[in-house]
Amino acid sequence: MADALESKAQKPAPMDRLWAENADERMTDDPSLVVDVAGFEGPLDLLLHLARSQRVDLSRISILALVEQYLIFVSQARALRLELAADYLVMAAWLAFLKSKLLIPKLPGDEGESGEELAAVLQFRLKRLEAMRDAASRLVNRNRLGRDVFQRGAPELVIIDKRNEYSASLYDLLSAYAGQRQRQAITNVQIAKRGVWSLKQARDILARMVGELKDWTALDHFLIRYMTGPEERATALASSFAASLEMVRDGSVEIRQHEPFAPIYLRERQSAPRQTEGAS
Amino acid sequence: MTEGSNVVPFSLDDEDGDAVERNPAVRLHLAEAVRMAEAIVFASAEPVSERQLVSRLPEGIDVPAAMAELQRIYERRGVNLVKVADSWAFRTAGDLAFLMSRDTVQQKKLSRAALEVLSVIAYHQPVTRAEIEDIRGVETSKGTLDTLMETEWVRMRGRRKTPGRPVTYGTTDKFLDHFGLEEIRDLPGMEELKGAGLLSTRMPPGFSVPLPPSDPDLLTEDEDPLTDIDLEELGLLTPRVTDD
Amino acid sequence: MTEGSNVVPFSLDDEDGDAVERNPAVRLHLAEAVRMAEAIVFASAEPVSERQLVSRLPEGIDVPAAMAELQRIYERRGVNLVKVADSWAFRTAGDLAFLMSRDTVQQKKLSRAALEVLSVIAYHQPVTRAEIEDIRGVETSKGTLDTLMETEWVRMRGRRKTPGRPVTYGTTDKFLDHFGLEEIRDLPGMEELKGAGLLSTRMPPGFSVPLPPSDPDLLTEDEDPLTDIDLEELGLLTPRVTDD
Repeated sequence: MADALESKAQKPAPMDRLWAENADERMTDDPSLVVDVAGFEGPLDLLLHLARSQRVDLSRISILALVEQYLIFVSQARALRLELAADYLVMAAWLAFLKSKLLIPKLPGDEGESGEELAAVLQFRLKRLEAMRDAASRLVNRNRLGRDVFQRGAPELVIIDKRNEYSASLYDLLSAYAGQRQRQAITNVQIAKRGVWSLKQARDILARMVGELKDWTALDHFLIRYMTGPEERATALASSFAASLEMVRDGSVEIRQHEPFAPIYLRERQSAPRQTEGAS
Repeated sequence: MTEGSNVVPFSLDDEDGDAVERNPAVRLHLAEAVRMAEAIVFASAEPVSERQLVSRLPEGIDVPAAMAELQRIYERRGVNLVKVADSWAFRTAGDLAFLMSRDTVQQKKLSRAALEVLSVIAYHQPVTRAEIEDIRGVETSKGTLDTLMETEWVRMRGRRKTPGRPVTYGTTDKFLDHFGLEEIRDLPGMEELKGAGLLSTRMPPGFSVPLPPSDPDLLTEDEDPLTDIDLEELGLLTPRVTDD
Repeated sequence: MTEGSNVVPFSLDDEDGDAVERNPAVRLHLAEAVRMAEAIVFASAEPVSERQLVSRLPEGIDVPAAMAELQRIYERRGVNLVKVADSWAFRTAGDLAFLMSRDTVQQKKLSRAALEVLSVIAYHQPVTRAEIEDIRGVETSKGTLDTLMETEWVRMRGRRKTPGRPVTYGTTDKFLDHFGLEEIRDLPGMEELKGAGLLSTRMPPGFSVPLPPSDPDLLTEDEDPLTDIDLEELGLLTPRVTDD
């Protein structure tokens, strides 16, 4: 028994070979595994790996030693500033608790499970996971249809009558439902009104107002009147500023600013052209 | 089943005399080649040429002899090995051709649109055509609803008590039967659709998946039953002949 | 070749004794049914259900006996008759895999996680997502279950009769067909694992957290009756002509 486990620990298990080529895929299509330091599938997987390195039957492993190894692993990972998924830390906390239970004998008045009972639970879960691993490897190494064993390559079709029988699986139905509801929900979100002032809108507004501007007026001052809400402020300012530059260029308004970030002043163009300042 | 069995046990009929090799080792070799050829021709989508067989069978095999033997084995079976030009294929025995035309049902897959409408009807029943359109954001063609009625998974339930009295649609017992549901409430809810990866976990607030009615056969309060006159109008019942 | 030949010439092995009918007329009748069943199953790439065979073969045929005979005939051939749940199919012999692998269409490889989830579902079915998580000690990503359902090896079976009514997952006939299994009980190591108590979701004795019962057979009692429904594929394959 110990021999079998030993060889398992030393050379890659058959599954490992099978999985090796998928290692990269895993990282990308399974975001929850990205922080998975050494490619372990969660804390239980890591524990199983550590247990195997004890090279004995899972029923005879030292849970205490295993707990120690896990805690050391976690503290090393943290020392290396590797980010560990929360699952690993939860397990670490639980194992630390288990360790304390194992070290301190159960007192008569103690509530809850003894350290030994908790250790047995852990042992059971490890055995069960290992059993599933082995089963999976035996399963995929069977003769498989389309790989080792084949169906008739040229099936002879039966002559077809007019009667239709429709088929669809529950999965087809559910994915059709979820797919379209999701599409609709997302489309709706995009349709929701976006407060953007176009350059043309801004220019129209400025043009209509330009007659009122006999004296220097801060740009924001009159734009505020047209703003329907704070969320439009940025776009209204940007578009109308750009529009006002255009209007300066074609000579319908004058613009000035005393220093960077100071208020921008606008007024209708006076009869004698004046110098414009700071409009860049 | 025969996994790992390398012994080739099926008998070559000795009575055929001349053609069959007397040397047991050669016979075993030929018999194994016959098995291989049988599997190759069976699995191929196209008739398999003698040249292909030569290249795939172990070297030194007398392919024509192996194929002759295989043809002999299948000669009086439900399936025969036939030679088409220079290639080999299995075909149903001519006298059993009638078996191949007896199946008169055409399996059809539902179109994407039909599946979508069907699923909306299932979850949102009782639902009118306009409501289906509203949920899907696209118009539903008449053909789609017709197809769904043909499947007998969808039925007209009644009429909504609103202006225009639109027809309401719902699912049938056949629907439940086909999709293996005991009742319509067994359709997975939003959380399960998310859990199965069918729905994004980040849906906009206010998004919900309705819980279908517990007894879809009962009309809701805002539904009227369909009358014979309705059915006539909808073309589901032949107009009654009134004698004049 | 054998066109029009109604005589049935291939021999039923008399050494099999009891099973084989002595009455020559009955024997002839069974032999012809065997030929017909052979033609029907051989013609189809997909497994053919026993129900479909019953409806397509002449009345009064003992279909199980005919199929047992056919299976025996093909037992050591290059092509074998295999049973998949309640259906029959011809498949190339497993020991010829070395010869056939060149026909392999590139199959999408399952990720390690997907493979593990698949085996957890296969061995523990019916199983909920939470139970899968408990066994693997890690959350199952949405994509993984989705991928497995896309392969059509895994399906939603029903709902567990517990608060929240979580969906239960199980395997399909396609799964059995793909992995060459007649039934779930034939999963490798199933009996040993059961015997070792490793197919239980329950913790060892003495650990008193209320969890589902240890015997996987009892779990079905926890499920809604829709667990008992036949695999949808089967229902689809069989024409429903006589049902209505």
